[in-house]
Amino acid sequence: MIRQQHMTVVSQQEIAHRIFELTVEGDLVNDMMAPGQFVHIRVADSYEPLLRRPISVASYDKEKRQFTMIYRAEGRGTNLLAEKRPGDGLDVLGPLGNGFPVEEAAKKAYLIGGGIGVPPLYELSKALNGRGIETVHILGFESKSAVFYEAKFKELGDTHIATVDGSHGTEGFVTHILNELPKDFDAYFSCGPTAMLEAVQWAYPEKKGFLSYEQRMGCGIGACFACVCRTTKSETDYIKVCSDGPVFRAGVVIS
Amino acid sequence: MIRQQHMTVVSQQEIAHRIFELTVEGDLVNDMMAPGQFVHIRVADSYEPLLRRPISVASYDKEKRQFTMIYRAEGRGTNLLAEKRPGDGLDVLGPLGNGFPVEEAAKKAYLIGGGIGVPPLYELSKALNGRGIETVHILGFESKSAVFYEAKFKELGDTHIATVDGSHGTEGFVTHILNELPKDFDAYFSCGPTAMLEAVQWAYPEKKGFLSYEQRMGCGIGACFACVCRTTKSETDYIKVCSDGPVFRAGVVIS
Amino acid sequence: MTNLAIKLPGLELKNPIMPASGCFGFGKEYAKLYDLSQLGAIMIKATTVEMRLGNPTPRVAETASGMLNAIGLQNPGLEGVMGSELTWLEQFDVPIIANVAGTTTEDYVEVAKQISTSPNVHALEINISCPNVKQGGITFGTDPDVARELTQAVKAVSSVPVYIKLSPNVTNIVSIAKAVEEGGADGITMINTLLGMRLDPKTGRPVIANITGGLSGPAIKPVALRMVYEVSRQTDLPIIGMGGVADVDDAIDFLSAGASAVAVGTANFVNPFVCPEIIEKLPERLHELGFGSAEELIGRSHRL
Amino acid sequence: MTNLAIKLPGLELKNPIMPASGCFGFGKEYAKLYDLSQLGAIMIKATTVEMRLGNPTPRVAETASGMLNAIGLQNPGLEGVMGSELTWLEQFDVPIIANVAGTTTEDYVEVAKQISTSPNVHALEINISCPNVKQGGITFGTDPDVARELTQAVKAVSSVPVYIKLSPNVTNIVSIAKAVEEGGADGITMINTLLGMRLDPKTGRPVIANITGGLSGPAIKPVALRMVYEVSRQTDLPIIGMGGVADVDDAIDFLSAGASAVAVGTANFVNPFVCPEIIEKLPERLHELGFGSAEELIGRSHRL
Ligand SMILES: Cc1cc2nc3c(=O)[nH]c(=O)nc-3n(C[C@H](O)[C@H](O)[C@H](O)COP(=O)(O)OP(=O)(O)OC[C@H]3O[C@@H](n4cnc5c(N)ncnc54)[C@H](O)[C@@H]3O)c2cc1C
Ligand SMILES: Cc1cc2nc3c(=O)[nH]c(=O)nc-3n(C[C@H](O)[C@H](O)[C@H](O)COP(=O)(O)OP(=O)(O)OC[C@H]3O[C@@H](n4cnc5c(N)ncnc54)[C@H](O)[C@@H]3O)c2cc1C
Ligand SMILES: Cc1cc2nc3c(=O)[nH]c(=O)nc-3n(C[C@H](O)[C@H](O)[C@H](O)COP(=O)(O)O)c2cc1C
Ligand SMILES: Cc1cc2nc3c(=O)[nH]c(=O)nc-3n(C[C@H](O)[C@H](O)[C@H](O)COP(=O)(O)O)c2cc1C
Ligand code: FES
Ligand code: FES
Repeated sequence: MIRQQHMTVVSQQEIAHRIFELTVEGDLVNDMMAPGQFVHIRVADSYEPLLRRPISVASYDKEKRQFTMIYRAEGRGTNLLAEKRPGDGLDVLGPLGNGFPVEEAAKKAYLIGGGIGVPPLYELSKALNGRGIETVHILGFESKSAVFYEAKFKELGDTHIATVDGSHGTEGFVTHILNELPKDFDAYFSCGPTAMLEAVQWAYPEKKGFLSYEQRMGCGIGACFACVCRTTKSETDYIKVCSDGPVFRAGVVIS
Repeated sequence: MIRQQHMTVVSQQEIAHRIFELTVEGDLVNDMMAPGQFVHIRVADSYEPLLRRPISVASYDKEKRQFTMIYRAEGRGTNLLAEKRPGDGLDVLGPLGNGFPVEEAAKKAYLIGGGIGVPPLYELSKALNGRGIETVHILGFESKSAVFYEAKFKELGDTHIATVDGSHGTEGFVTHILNELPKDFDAYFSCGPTAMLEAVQWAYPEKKGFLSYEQRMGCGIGACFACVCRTTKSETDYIKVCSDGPVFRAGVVIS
Repeated sequence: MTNLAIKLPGLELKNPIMPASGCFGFGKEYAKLYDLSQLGAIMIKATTVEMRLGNPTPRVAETASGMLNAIGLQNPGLEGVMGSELTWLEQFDVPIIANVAGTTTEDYVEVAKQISTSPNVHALEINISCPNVKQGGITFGTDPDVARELTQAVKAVSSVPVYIKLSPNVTNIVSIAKAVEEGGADGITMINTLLGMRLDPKTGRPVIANITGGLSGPAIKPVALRMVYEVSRQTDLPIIGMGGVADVDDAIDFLSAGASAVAVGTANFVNPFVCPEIIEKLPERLHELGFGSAEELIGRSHRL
Repeated sequence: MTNLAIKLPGLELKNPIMPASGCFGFGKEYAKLYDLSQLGAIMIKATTVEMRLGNPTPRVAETASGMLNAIGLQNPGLEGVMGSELTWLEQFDVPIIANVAGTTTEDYVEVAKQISTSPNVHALEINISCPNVKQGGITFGTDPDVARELTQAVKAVSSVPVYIKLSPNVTNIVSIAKAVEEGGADGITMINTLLGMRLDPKTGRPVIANITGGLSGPAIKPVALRMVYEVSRQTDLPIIGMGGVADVDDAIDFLSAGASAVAVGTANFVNPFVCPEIIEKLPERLHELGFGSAEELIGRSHRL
């Protein structure tokens, strides 16, 4: 069930340059169902900024009634979000959308993330590992200062890092790493900039893949038609990223 | 000199029902010149609320570089102001306007205030007492729960309280008290709702009086012509409350 | 007991609050959050003869206290709306106001004729003011003669009362209102969005793929209120007012300005429970203000 | 070195930033805060033939990300402005743009003729768009023919280039812009305020004594930007753009949309140092964006 809840900030930390890890607490966590879902956040009790901000669930803990987000403080809204302190309230709408289908992986999965697309892959990796599936993480960042969660992913499986400027790991994009890796996995899961998702799909046309998309949103719940994409199904078919996604099977969405 | 300064909140306290006493610190205090001046406050770093809020200086201390305001949390802006905590920053423009001319009182002065018009009379009373002038305070409030600074005024001189509902002091308006008091003073100073200022002027047509006016403001510094009033001088004469006032000699302003 | 009921042509409203067209889809998503039968009415998303896919994305952009949208009338088409959406909505005890759009008079007539026969459609809202379709739409709402003729044509075929939705992007909104009144409109809904634009300061490019979009939200409330005030003073038509309503006092303001009911658009995205919350607070607020019914408040500003 | 200079008819601007008319008085108050010679230009408060006292108070009201004003052209009259205000402004190295208002063509002609002879007045801004005067003003700005004729009349007597200030309260702003271009205008300034209203929810009364007022501030920026974009694409006149500018990126947006210079109104009330702050930040911001001069940015959005 989708709820709108005044949650409480448990912790907030800058874990890389302008990248924040924010943990909040409340009953809404009980309804989280799969890694890859997101929440829609009202960052201030003001009409400016007006709209909510969509942020992925990076991990959740139903026992503690807590979940964690990781986001880049970039524009007006996320910069305000970065000012929240433990004890502050936070207006959260969620959980929203459908997450990654963990049951689709059989033995070994590639998790391919770029920048602020990396966070949802963390809960996903934990879930896959929990099912005994081997995970390999291929993560791309702008530069060394923007890298986060490397150690955490390493605990869960092989982890390869690419940075655009080469300041850490392989220089270039995740696709540079993919080219070097074997294709001995049965499913891949990816989240990141649309260009990256496209490249990943091209790299593995024969594999089962699941991609998490981004779009500008209004309502976040499927009512406003802001976040639509056409699909490969027919000329007139479309999906809404917020309510039909954000995760879709590779080959479905025309971006 | 008028400055725009990021001051620091020293303390904030609710001293009566929805009435807050807020003390802030910064160099701007050095330029304060007279009781009755005001500051123009930006309550949030957002475009909503957009405009600054004019609040009187209730007292100031140049040595500590601190000044105190007393305000009622009523609308959007003052309610946000009430959320400020010690250590928070506060964007203050000031000091603005001309205060009460303490030198105009000779021996004994009446200080007549209503509601949130009471605060500037406190610094005024201190200044008058500092010059050896006897002060009598006649202060009106809505009800007992809205009364503040009664003890502080009593330390400075005779203090009479009226409440509209009679829950404290005399029932009714300050004018009910004025009718009972002798006219043995040489000057009066008043701040409060316009209707009260009118009544006070009528009560003492023969006395020297100084009244502090309120008007909706834009700029607060004299540039936008939002806060004008006509005067008794001529058909075409007008004053700006923000820069020519807020304090004017009785009989000048047509309100 | 504070009486919230309002009677308008075709509409017996339990209360004067309803979601605005395009900000509530066909109700399905919000039905998961609360019981739609609480609402005064529902204005459903614009319906056109054929299915439409709308504009390319990005379709929305945030602005100071507002947002731009250029959805472009995406909808499943008359058949889809009548077949599945309206039928599904029948489970709720709430009158539906069907928003009708098109690019030619024939389009409007076709949709109006058919959709007005749906059992739960109690009124039509003719959207002559959508800024996001390239032809037709916008001119219908900016020329009084065209607006009058369209109103007549739609009235001739509709089985339910017809409300015309006015565009604020005009020099003289009263002249358009009078024209649709002459054309036989039963009521007016206003305002639709103001035409606006946002650029990305980094690239200099428009943020909205369609270049311009319609501005909505609290930012436009002063314009909406002024227009409702003007039109309600100068025509006899009942008005469903909207533009920036986000809380109970905003609703009070629109009623005071002369609207008989109030629609809530953008605020649904900020607070999906905004409509039931306003409905819940309305009786207490009316009582505080000394009114025994919502009806008494209508046009209060004119009498002062 | 990033070059901020902009050359416009009559105006050699050190930089493209100037305070908008009515939001800066005649400069005296802001001169106490900073050196006015830093500014690209100054648009002074509207001047009418005779002194005017303007509207009753309250004259301003806050709205979401904006404000309403109904000052009503209060000013000391032609004699007062020329005698004392303009003379006082001569001490600064800054071109003055004199804002001219009136209720009849004769009024405008009279003020334009005389004020344009002041040595520091380098251009006129003809305010055909003030929503706060009861007669004249507003209609000049909403009818293309009237606007064209007024432009011609003013051009015939002015000793300096003439900019016409457009009203956004029109169906088709391009048609007004084209009309004043035909009338011989040297440039356009836009936009003036949107007509709006605020009610007090407690009493139901309009907050502004004049009932309606002009909406300004960040709320209107999307509308202003869209209009600047449209007019700059469809006329050849240089534009001084304004409406909601409050920081350096807003100024960048207006230049990108097609304005050659940018005026800052309401934001002066929020941050009295906003103009010098934008001027200070502009070179760095232009550099970050990869531009060597402010001029290169003008109309960038059209080229994408
Ligand atoms: C399903 C989903 C999950 C996301 N998860 C994360 C996450 O886990 N961590 C993270 O850092 N970011 C995430 N994003 C991107 C995040 O929503 C944007 O970075 C954020 O909205 C930017 O807001 P702002 O106030 O900083 O920027 P502003 O520029 O002030 O935003 C203005 C408007 O544009 C929208 N917007 C701007 N950038 C984006 C974008 N990339 N995607 C969607 N809307 C955008 C904003 O929501 C807002 O409405 C996610 C986006 C989606 C759609
Ligand atoms: C010179 C001067 C000194 C003042 N000193 C004090 C003081 O010491 N303590 C105190 O509590 N109040 C004082 N006031 C009144 C105070 O400015 C208003 O209560 C406050 O602006 C209300 O803001 P709000 O956000 O609560 O209300 P809102 O209703 O949100 O305000 C909306 C707009 O109206 C303006 N406004 C509303 N009420 C008033 C008012 N009474 N006077 C002027 N503008 C108003 C606001 O500034 C704002 O622009 C003073 C006013 C003036 C002019
Ligand atoms: C995303 C979005 C979609 C809209 N779609 C429609 C529509 O299909 N038909 C219509 O008449 N109005 C449409 N509107 C306009 C609203 O119904 C309403 O008139 C306008 O948004 C002003 O109200 P608000 O400020 O409360 O949003 C849409 C508005 C938004 C924000
Ligand atoms: C208080 C106030 C007074 C104004 N007076 C005038 C005026 O005298 N002449 C004029 O042409 N415009 C006047 N304007 C309009 C501004 O110059 C400007 O066009 C408008 O406010 C939009 O810009 P902004 O959003 O930056 O304020 C006034 C605006 C305000 C807020
Ligand atoms: S954001 Fe509204 S439909 Fe997806
Ligand atoms: S508030 Fe602007 S002149 Fe007084």
